[in-house]
Amino acid sequence: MKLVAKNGNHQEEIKVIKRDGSLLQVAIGGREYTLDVEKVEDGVYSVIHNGSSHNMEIIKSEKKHFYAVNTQYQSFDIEIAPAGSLKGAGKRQGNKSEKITAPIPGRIIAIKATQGDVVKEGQTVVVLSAMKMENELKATANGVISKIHTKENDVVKENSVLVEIKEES
Amino acid sequence: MKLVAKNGNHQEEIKVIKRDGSLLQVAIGGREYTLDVEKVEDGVYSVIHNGSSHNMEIIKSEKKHFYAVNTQYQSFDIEIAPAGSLKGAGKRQGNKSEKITAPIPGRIIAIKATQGDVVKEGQTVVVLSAMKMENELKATANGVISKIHTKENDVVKENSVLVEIKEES
Amino acid sequence: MIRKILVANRGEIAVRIIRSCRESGIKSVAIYSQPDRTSMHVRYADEAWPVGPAPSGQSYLNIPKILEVAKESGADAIHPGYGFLSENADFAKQVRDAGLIFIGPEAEAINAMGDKMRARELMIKAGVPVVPGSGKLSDDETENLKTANEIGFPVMIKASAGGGGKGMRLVEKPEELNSSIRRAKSEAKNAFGDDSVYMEKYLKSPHHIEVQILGDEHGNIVHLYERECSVQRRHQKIVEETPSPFISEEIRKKMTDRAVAAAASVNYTGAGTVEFLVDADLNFYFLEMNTRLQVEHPITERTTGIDLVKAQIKIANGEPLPWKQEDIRKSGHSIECRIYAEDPERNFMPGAGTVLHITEPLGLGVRTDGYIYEGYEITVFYDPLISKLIVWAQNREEAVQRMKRALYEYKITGVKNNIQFLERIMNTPDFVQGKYDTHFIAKNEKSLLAGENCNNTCEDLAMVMAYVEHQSHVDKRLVFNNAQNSKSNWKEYGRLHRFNPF
Amino acid sequence: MIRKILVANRGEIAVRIIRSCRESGIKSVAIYSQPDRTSMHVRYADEAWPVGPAPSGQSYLNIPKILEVAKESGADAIHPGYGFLSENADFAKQVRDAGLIFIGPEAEAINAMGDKMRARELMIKAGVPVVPGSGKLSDDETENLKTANEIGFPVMIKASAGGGGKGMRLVEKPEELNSSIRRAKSEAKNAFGDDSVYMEKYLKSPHHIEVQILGDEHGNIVHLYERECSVQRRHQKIVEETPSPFISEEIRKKMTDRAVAAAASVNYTGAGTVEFLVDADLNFYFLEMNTRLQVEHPITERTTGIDLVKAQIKIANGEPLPWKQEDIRKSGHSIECRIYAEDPERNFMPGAGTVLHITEPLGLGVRTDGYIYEGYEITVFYDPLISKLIVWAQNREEAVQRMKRALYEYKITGVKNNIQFLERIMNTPDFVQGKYDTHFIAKNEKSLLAGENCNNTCEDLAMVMAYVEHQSHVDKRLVFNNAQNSKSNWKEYGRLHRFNPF
Repeated sequence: MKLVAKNGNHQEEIKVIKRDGSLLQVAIGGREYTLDVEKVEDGVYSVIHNGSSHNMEIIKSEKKHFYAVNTQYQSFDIEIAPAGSLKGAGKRQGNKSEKITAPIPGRIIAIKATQGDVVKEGQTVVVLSAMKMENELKATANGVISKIHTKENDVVKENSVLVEIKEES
Repeated sequence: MKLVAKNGNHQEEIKVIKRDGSLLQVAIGGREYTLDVEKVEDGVYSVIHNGSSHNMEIIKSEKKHFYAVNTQYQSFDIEIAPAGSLKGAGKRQGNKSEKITAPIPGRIIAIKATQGDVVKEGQTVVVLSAMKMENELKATANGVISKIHTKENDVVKENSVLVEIKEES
Repeated sequence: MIRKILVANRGEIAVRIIRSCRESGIKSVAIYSQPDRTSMHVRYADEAWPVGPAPSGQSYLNIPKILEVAKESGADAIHPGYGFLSENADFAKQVRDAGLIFIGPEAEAINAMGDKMRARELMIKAGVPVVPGSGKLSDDETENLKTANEIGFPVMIKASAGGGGKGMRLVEKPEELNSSIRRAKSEAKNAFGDDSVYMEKYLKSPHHIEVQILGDEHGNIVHLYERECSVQRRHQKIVEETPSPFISEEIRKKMTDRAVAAAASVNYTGAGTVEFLVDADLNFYFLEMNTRLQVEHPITERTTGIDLVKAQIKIANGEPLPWKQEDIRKSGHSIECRIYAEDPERNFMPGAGTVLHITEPLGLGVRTDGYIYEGYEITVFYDPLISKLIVWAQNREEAVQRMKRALYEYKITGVKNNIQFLERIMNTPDFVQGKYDTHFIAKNEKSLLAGENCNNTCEDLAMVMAYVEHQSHVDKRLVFNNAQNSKSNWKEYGRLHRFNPF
Repeated sequence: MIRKILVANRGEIAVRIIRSCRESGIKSVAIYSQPDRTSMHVRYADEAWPVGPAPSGQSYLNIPKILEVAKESGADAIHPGYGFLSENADFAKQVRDAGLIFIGPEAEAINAMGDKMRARELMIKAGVPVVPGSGKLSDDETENLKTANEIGFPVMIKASAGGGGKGMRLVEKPEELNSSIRRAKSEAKNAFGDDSVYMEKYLKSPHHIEVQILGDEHGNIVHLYERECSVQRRHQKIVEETPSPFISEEIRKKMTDRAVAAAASVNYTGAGTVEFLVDADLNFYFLEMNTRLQVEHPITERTTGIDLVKAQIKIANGEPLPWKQEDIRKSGHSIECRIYAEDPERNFMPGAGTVLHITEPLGLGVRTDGYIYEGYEITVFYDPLISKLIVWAQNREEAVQRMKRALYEYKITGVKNNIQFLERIMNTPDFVQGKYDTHFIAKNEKSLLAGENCNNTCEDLAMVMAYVEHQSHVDKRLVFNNAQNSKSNWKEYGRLHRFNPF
């Protein structure tokens, strides 16, 4: 099974050419790299490429097949998936339902819309009190509020769906 | 099987009376303790006893059944052994053979005694070069050099026996 | 003489206070709520006592229980830290009524300054300039709107009992006024148990600059210069520095002088902070006085060399200040970055989770005050502040460079945090040049939220290594062992040295 | 202008140098021997290049290979750190001949001071007092004995090319003289590739006090005050402090003045240290000049605020010193403790092994310069220095208290180390009172090696917890799970808050 790595919309096929001790020869998108790889701790690698020293931390994400890759200057969210599984990605549109979920557990302070309201992307729909702060949860797309699953003063768990928005087509 | 804990010559029998959540009730040498125990990392415990907070690190030693216990102020070397196995401990004497071993790998710079020499405890017998330092290895008892297993310029491994001393009786 | 201090707080400030206790030969008593049993302040203190379940109201704000623990543990003093009960005059009074030393000012001073409206009146009397504003707002929506129109929009709604940005609301349009007042009241009620709010003119392009004060019980009050705190998000400071790159020496003199006058007007004892708003023309206005230790106190400690917690303890012991104003010198430049468990890309939403891995920045000119450790679980119950990173250097330029270096070294994984966001602040021209006001983050939002430019190679390597980690379970060629498992230099040693004796 | 520096070193000093490079916007190139592939300096630098196998002679002392890497990586300067090639005049020359900048003094200055005997002669000319002593010792045992008798026992044998206590031997009795000379020669040969040794009178009750020097290429030389380095074991410093609690202001003036004269006599450029022995009557004698950065340089950085590595780089760039002598002020008190992987109870035998767990001391007034991390394997190939712990406080008393606090926080497990030994030094009355000379450790050996007094409870708890860990595999009642595994405050949250909304 061919695998590709995806960083957002950018995806590349990866092939291992050779492994010899700490030296790993790989090809990504036709570009070949010879890397000197040492694992220094669980999930932490020291990678030297043409003299350049990279310290890389790779953490399995909660999302399946996703990895957070932290380099010294940047963070990436990389998905490893079988080639060809990506068809239709980035194509979703119309009649789709977007969900506003609680990013952390907390208490609902305010719901600033009612069912049927037209909302714009970025507009505050729910105010959630958590960690001593009031957090504004915003519409993730332009659309119409199709369902509200919570009410003021509810204590909600992480990831629970609070509001659904039917996207404008 | 009854077990005892030993700190040097001091040994005590330990009995678990009760465990309830994080609370552990134990008796050691007739003294009873109720401890609030939380494991905070592998081998690291937070123990609260009558309000006193102890942070304790417990590391399995290379010696079987020995544990290094580090508290905030002190280090202990504790052995856990079956009760009764200690008979004769502290009694060794006479005609016993003491060994001088290499505490770290290195190169032998000098052997300052020959077979048959009488040596005193604390007298330097071997000089070992390691980690850019010359390290003096001393006689661990008064006695006579019974055997020398190494020579100058030998590269020796950790724990290898370098010299044997027959203790004075 | 204080011999044992109960620290009525948690997190980094509890650890920081216990450090100074330890250096002073004073025993420390930690208190903890149920989920904080394994928190660092519990492990670090000499003693630790439970005070209740997770919600602050039943633990860190539970006055009877805290006093009970103080008695049981034999503590002779209580340090409240910041937040929680630190500006609760009733607590200060109850502590003293119980025969204990409260490490902080008298209840009257807390009350006078804690009631922001009363404080405004006091300041006017003491000759300290204040921002045009209202008295306590009623529920009369029409009247509120009238007041706001008189002051002129935009206005700020503030909790009279407030602090730390809680219960604060900026209102730009008349139609948002009354709903904002309701929200501010609700937030104030939650945070402080008091829903009094008032209104102030919102200054355009303001700087938030504050002056550190120390007062003893013998009538001596000194200042320890100012802190520039204008880099804020959600009305909360995230970067502070001293000296301020904005004010002139002349304004510094005037401002510190007025700050001492403000403290003197309430016979202030202990450590406190007089906050000012400074407009683009260097006019300054009293904002509020915080009658406690400030989160950002370490930058003042670094430039003046004075341990503020030790100073608090000595003052509480009744000792006179060991310095006169002219003995207090500052040198160099210090910057603090607050490290929060939050997601800058999601409007600084606070986060929680288990800390997998930390690398602390170390080396010259760097201090961190934190409390998390690997395996520690940051809970959802309390403030998301993880730690404070403080640097010092001979001048501002070097301090910014050092902060960049320290942030580069600082790695926390397992919880979302704002370290990379702070790095981008340090790279923002307005900040580098010291030309910023409280609108800095809004003004630079785009570049602050954008990722670094990535060349092909760095993205390729990230993809490759994610692939390596993913496939290491199925492809033997991609198994890399930790150094300590695979390597045995004990064995190698003999071989190498037989050929190459040293 | 220097843009990329190759750091020809390893361990803490390589990391420390790279930190200042990073703060200066200068790219860094690490070099590494085979077992150092995963060492911190390799991971922290911008680039990393292998230079050979474990033995220093083939890697960190391998001049052709290092120059080759410098060329290949495009470095324009080389910083040698301390030890290894830092005082190798030939290396300095070859670096410059290759068209690169050597961050250090001219080869002639290194030569003049590196040859301890020649240095003695120079100092006499420059009016700097020296200890009575010999020229280079031959293999003529009779003559050596005669020389020693003339100087008077005890005498010190020293490597002419020496430093850091290596190749040094104290000889108290005539019959030990020639074997000690042989041993010193062998050690000198190993460490420096040069077996020249000489003899000096051994001063009774001496203090080891040194003066930090900076010189530029424009003839300016300044001092940065002194460091007291008398706490030594095996002739190696383990605790240093500044200012010295021993010397008077008058002697400080004379000594720093003579140190500047010593440096001027060899037209010194860069950072250097003039070491003096000071006897009980405050007579001081030139001991040697180290023509490089010193291990203990951070305490000077802390009291003067000057980053010595950045100063070195600027000097190497040809810039004039930005300060005159009168601009260089010191404030407060700074102490350094060297953390070694060694066993104080076994005559400070160096150790090695895998680092299981580290807790770094943090908070106010604390700096650590180290290079190990959890999982790192300390190898047997190099110096056992793990890190340096530096504290600063307003005065000596507070600095000692702070050092005790920091040592209390510092935990390294997996390798034997001297942290508890250092804690006992901080508790020793002679040290606390600042009344100590180089015999301090020998004089206080008993109390320094004795464990703390242990009450019943602490021993009981240690035994109980060892038992708990031991039996946790067979007795279910003794299984304790890590907090993060057993606890889910996500779940608990809902339950708690339903009853106690906040």
